[in-house]
Amino acid sequence: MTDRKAKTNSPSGEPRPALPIVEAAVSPEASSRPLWRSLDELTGSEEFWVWARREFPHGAAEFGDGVGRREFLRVMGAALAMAGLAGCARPPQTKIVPYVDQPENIKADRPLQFATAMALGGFGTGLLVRSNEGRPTKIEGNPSHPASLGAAGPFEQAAVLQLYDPDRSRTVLHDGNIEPHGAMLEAVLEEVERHRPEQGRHFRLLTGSVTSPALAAQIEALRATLPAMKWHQWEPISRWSIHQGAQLALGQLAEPDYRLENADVIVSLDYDFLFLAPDRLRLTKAFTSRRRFDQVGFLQPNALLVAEPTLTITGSMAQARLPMAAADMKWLAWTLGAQLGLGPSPARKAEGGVRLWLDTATAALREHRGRSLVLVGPGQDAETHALVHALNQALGNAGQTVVYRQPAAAQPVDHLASMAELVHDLESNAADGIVILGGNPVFTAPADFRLGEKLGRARFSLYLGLYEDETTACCRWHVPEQHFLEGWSDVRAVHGETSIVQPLIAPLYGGVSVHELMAAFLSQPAAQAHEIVREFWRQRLVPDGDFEKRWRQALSDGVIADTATPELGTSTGGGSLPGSARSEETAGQGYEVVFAPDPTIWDGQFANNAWLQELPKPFSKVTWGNPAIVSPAAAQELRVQNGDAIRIRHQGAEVEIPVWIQPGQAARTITLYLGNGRSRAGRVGDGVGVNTYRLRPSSGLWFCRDVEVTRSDRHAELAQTHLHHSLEGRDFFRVLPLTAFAQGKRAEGREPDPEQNQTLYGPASLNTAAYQWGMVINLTSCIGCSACVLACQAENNIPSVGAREVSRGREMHWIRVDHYFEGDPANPQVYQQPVPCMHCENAPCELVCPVEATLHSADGLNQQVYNRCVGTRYCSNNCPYKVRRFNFLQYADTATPSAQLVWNPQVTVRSRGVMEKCTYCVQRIRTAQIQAQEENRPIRDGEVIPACAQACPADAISFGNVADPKSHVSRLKTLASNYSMLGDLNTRPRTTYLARVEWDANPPASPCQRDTA
Amino acid sequence: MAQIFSPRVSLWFKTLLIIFPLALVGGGVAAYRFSFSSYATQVGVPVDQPVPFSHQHHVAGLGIDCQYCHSTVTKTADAGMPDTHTCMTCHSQIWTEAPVLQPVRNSLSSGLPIRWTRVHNLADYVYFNHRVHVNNGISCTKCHGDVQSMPLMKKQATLQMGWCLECHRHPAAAFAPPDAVFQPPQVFTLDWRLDADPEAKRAVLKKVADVPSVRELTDCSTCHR
Amino acid sequence: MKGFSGIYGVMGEFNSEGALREAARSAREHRYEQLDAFSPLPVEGLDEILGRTGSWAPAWVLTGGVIGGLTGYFLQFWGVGINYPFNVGGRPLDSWPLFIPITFELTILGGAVAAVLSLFVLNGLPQLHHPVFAVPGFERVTTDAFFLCILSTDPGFDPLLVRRFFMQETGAVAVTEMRR
Amino acid sequence: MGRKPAGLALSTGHRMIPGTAQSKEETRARAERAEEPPRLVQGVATFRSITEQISGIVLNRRHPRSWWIGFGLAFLLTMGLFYAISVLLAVGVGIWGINIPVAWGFAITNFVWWIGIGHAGTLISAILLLLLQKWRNSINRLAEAMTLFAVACAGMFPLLHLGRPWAFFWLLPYPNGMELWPQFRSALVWDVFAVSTYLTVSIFFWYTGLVPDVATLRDRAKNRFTRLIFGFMALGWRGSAKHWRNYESAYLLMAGLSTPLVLSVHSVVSFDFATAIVPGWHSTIFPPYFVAGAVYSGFAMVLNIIIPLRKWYRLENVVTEQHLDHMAKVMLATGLLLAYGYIFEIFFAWYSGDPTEQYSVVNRATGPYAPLFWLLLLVNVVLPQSLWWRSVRTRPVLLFFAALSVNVGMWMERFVIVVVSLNRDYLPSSWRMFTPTGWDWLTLVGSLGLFFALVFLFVRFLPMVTMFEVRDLLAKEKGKSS
Repeated sequence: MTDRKAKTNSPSGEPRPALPIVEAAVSPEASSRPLWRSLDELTGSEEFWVWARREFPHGAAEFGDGVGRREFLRVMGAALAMAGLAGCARPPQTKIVPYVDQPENIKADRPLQFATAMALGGFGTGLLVRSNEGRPTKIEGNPSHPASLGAAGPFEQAAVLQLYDPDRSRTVLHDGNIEPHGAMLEAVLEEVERHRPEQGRHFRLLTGSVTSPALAAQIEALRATLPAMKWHQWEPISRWSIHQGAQLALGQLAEPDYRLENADVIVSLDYDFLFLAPDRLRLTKAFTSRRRFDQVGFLQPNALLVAEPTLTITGSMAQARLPMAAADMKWLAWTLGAQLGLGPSPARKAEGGVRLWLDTATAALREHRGRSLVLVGPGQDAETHALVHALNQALGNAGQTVVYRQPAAAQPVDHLASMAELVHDLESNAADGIVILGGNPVFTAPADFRLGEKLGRARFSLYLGLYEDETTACCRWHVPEQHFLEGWSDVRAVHGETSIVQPLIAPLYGGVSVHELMAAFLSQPAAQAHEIVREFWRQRLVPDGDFEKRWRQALSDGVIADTATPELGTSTGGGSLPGSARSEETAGQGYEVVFAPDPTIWDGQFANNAWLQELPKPFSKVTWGNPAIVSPAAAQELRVQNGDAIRIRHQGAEVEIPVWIQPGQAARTITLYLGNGRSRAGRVGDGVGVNTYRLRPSSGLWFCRDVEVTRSDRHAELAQTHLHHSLEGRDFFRVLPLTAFAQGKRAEGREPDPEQNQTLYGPASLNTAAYQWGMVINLTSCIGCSACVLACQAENNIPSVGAREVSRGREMHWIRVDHYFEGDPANPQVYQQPVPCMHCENAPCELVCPVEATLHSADGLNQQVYNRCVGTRYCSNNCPYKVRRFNFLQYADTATPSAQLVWNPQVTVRSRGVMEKCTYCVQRIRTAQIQAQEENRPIRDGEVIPACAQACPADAISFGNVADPKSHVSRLKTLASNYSMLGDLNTRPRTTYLARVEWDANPPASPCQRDTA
Repeated sequence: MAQIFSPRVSLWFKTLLIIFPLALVGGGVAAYRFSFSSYATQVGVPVDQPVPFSHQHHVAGLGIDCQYCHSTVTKTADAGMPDTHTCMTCHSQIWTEAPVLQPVRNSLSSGLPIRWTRVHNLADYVYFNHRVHVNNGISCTKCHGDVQSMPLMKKQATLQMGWCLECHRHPAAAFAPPDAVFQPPQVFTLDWRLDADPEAKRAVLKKVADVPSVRELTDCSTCHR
Repeated sequence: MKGFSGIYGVMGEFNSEGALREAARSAREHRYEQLDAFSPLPVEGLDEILGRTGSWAPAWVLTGGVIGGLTGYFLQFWGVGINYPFNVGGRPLDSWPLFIPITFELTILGGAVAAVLSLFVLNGLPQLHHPVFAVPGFERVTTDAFFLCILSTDPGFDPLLVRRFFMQETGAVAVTEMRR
Repeated sequence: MGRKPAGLALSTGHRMIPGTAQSKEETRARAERAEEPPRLVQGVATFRSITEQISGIVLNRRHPRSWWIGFGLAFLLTMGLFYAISVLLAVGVGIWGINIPVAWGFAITNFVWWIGIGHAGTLISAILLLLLQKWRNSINRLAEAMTLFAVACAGMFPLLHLGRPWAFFWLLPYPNGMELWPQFRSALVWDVFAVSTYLTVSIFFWYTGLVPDVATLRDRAKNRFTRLIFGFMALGWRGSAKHWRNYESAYLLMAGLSTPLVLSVHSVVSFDFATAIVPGWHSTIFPPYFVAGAVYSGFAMVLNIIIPLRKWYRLENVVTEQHLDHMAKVMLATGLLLAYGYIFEIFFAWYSGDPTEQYSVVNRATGPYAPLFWLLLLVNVVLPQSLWWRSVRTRPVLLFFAALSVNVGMWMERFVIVVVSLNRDYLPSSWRMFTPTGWDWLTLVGSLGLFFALVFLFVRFLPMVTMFEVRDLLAKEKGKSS
């Protein structure tokens, strides 16, 4: 699938291709309207005429597609055979292959679940993994794990696809040549011996941040043999400033543990805690627990105020959002502090919107002492963090809404300094033997360190990695790493809760466990990961004698009891409020660049994961690439449209990158997502997007000021799933003011929904079953994190189609998260709305299907029968919600064997030419029905949970039997805020929405251009 | 002017004109009948197996319960095929030298499974569940026929959708007495009818009460997902 | 008949529809019953003269149409209402308004098929071999020649009389005796 | 034998030489008939001359170069169509530009367009017959043939646009092991019945009308082979009084049946849209509006074919300017009906008070496809107004271009209805553009190729003007004049 390459990546400046976003072409009168359709409208509508002149631009370009001659003949044969035989062919004879020795408890349709944990940035999240006949097929959250609480984000859920990735490295390499495993072990032993005389003064270990107790112990053991060795750590998304800030404020390194459920007022300074925090799932649950509005009495919502450079899902939940350059954040913090009587007030005074926002925040915080919280993001420096810690102390929030804990990491260090030291040692030949345990540092390290070429100087360099990636290319030895679903280990959550990582499948590609590799350095080349971890914990878990029992307990729970890191006193002992030396800094007049982890591929480690590449990024809904996020103002100044490329120069580095114009972006801030533009990711991730690490200097890991930005003449087609971000003044997304909700006002639409059976035919009661399934989606608590989209994809064997097909409007996701903007483009109101199939009782799609491929079941499901569908696509045309998806080509990969291992055997794999859509996870419903019927009991409320609802960290999706008035979902549907989307069409959808409840006070008007006092 | 056509030609032409539409209709009917023919459906056609396993001998002769080999039939969708060890429980004692059992012994020694030829083959998009049928008292024989009289296994039902619908439209008629699913002799009571014995009938009707309605049973998603 | 079984009839050729009409009329005046006329175009008023008006075709068409229509409606009603009842978009099973179009189309189809059949059957077509084809110059009957034929089945048929009739009473340009 | 001059024909009778006086008078009569030519058949015209002229086109070996060029081009395009279809079957409908939300693109547009064109034939033959319009006689054959070919082209598209074309027969009602029937409530199934019925009836109608003429060809054919072929096709037609009687009543009945049929077919096609809830589709005016459009494009296509043909084959005497004038008038009338439809679409949108309906109209006029919409109004409404002037109606070249613009315009209208309604419906989040690929274009152009290839073959092998009806016309004119 080479067509996934984004155009800007090809060095040759190809002719500027057709404007893809013709969708944005609009009537001239649009710009005068208060409501705007999309930003291109505001910036005038030349494309309109460009398009008009070009009539149908893509025409000729497409001529080549289809197939090569030989291929063509082959497929033709197949097609004609199909055409001919479809009628009268009888199925081919197949074989049954029973076991030689039937294993216990492995049953065809009875999947098993195992508890394990996945580490991201070193911190673990507890998971339950479903295994069908020994194949891990689906990853779900572990309810008993504090960092998951039953939810799972996109990264965790997509890990199962990574497991089967055929591009993962399979062999030990030495200078690029395949070597036997044994040779590597010998080399390792040799290397250790080489360093023993000098106690390993020249030996270096480079890891990510390590929380695994077992691994930490091994590293210590290695230290014992080589006392003079150095252990370096590098995480591109480091949390050091948080810890260091705590050091300044509290006198010791600490990890703040936020109790959002207790906070009435939350003020976040450049902290996307719903996405960036290691325990984001827990925080999301806690945060949205105050946003449910799911009972009449509920009226203690929390208020969120956010100041941030770029629109994040956190910012989208804010009542008062202030777009502001990252470089100004410090000044903002100090000003806020000063207003709350803490520290000196900066000379520069706030004005306009900033003033308004500050006053709102100050007032709110004052009002809710002890029940408020101020947070600041890892991108800000330690001083700011210290100030904020102090601020929370002063407001009496410490101990209430935030407690401080020891960091869970085995050895928290300043990753930047650590990496700098390593690079220096390599340069000065002080280090000539280095072992890298995962993490692909060559790709992620600051550009100016040039780690890659420095590594070449080491005599011995060994890299343990999942893929043969950029780092492999710079190391002499490459060792294939085990996927976490393949091997034993352990990992701690951000607050220390420890889980045993247990494998669900034997290593597919002969990967090596990190523990085994370390054991080799400890001269125990034969040691098994299982034994190592088990032995380690045998010593820890002794207290009551029965180790086996506790071990099994730990495995089945997925978390080891009371392993959380101890709380620290909340006194500001030792720590003193740091001076506000640099608090006067401003972003200045130039452009500012902010670096952020990619919303779907994080720091680049998921670049080869098709599910994540194709997961639409929040707001922009861009897939397969990372356009630079610019503000409407900047776009006007640079005269660029979506997809037009710009050149960014900073400290000699330069990248050329297409832009996405983001409403709510700080005026002169450009946000670059990291992790894209991989050169050695694999067949999926290679060359997707632009490598922005090239621009990321050690001096400004998180943001740089005064970068040089110029317009380039190139253009890239952004593969977007959603091109049109205006509500068009329609009522499918409904908002209730808080007061109205309090008074129990209904979420009225323009037209009242028709009464039941308000039809020409009169009553037709065809939903005869005892159970009537229905769904409610809560628009107030949904944060738009897309966990549901990925959960659905994994559960229902939904193929990913690639950038080209997405840009042609053929993505396959059964549930999508729509984003709409309203109001001032500089700081708009943001709405998100998950849209699955509505399972209408009067489904328009059913009426028009000529072959009964889509019909209504007695329990109210809008069924889609793939094997009956002939693909007229009429149903999709007639679906007002456009939730149906069509296999325009053969999307399901039936060719790659390992790609099929991930399929859920309970769901049919769809072939070319067939319509598909959300089924309410009918396979789960039927399984539950059979179970209940067997046990002679009714299905319990909450027993059937669709994948999307199960994954949702905000509990925004509820599902159940609407025929039972006592069920949770029925209760929600009785709320006044409950409404049917497009209900006036008399479709009678079974999926209804709880209107978004908004604070009556409008968010403060935003500063359209920065006030530079 | 001379005649262009002889009377004979004229007659032939007329006949052809009459035959042609009839032939069309006839062809259609034939095609329809063909789709039910034993060639198309393989009904009643014995299938060669690596080991000529005789249900007649094992079930009727030795009276072995179905579940002895198809052990998961009450637990999972899949009835379960016996692993090599199951065969060897007996055949390590008897017929230890029988040449027909050579494949079984090979499998045990080599650890490679026996590859049986599938007799009842449903399309992959059909989700049939043995568990729910059997536990609700649908006798094995209802679909698999009088297995106990089959030296070599063969289909007795077309397994076409229409055939499935027959039972799903008239569930009551499909029931065997709940206790008669496996144990001989009831398992073989092909002639059992609902009214046979009132006591069983009561039991069955109780069951019918709590199986889903016919409309649910004939819903697409009952079998297709 | 008796004597002339070998003869099909006697045919007279004419140059214009007018002449043909005249001939036919006088033939009727001469009590000839079994007449048949051949022309390159439908000749107005000829049927009346020959005393054969009306056609069964309408009856055929009516029957065909009714059969088609009933089939159409009951096919649908039985198919979706009785044989395999489905819940389609919440519409009741007997949603008859939706059955109208197909019923209508099948009515038309039935009628049209019947119309064509009637044409074949009532005209006894196809009839590739026929005595009249042997008549010299008959090929011009599809261009500009007109023929009147008195069949041997006519009670008062006598070849000689008929010939004389043609030659003296009518403006026949040629007269031919047709053998079976 | 049949080629003897009329005079000599007198002596061809057997034996008996009748009185010469009569025969002289007869010849004079024929001469007179030639004297005062009927308005719809110009020049010196006798039964024989007309018959010879028309059957000659088929029976003579030699054909104008224009035929060879035209047929060659059409044939090439047809091959292109077959290639596009092969790739389509091999790879899938994904080779087209369609997407979600615009799941119907060129295929359905072409389908509706062709079906529309396929309406002229039956209309001319049936309705004008019932309305006793004599001028239909010399053009109905060609129109009917054109109808057949257009419907054939149209019928191809619904099959091709299926995701799994090889399962098309699931749309037909036939007993099967799944015990499933088509979903009779779907407008697509109505289409299947309507279109197949229409095709069948049109074939019957066309062939019935052909039989007497084929008989003529049989009798005039020179070599044995041709005579055999036409002999079989003529089914032994003897032109006996009985034949004519049943023939006329059956033909009239068929006309009676075809009239409601032709009106129903495009109504049913319009139901594909009218019964859906897509704004811009869901409108009660669609059936009449579609039928008008159909006749409009149908007549345009007839003109586009007949104007060159009458020139190449020197048929000006049977297909007179009079005919062109009449057809142009029908076109003008239906064109106005269509314009009325446009206006009322807008009115209804406004009157409904439904924002989505209203937006769909605004989107047509100002949205991304607006240029197409305005162009459509130009070629489909403005330009055809030129037909108010007789000078345009009777000037073949001008008329040809007027008709051409109508054909293009009607295609664009179908496109606007299908695509521009779909690309922006209820939820802005799923608004998207449709951009056709090369395969879309090749399929469209290819279907044109197929259509014209068939037309060319038809004029080569069958009489393109109904001889017996022209003869009838002559007779009637004479009857009038005397």
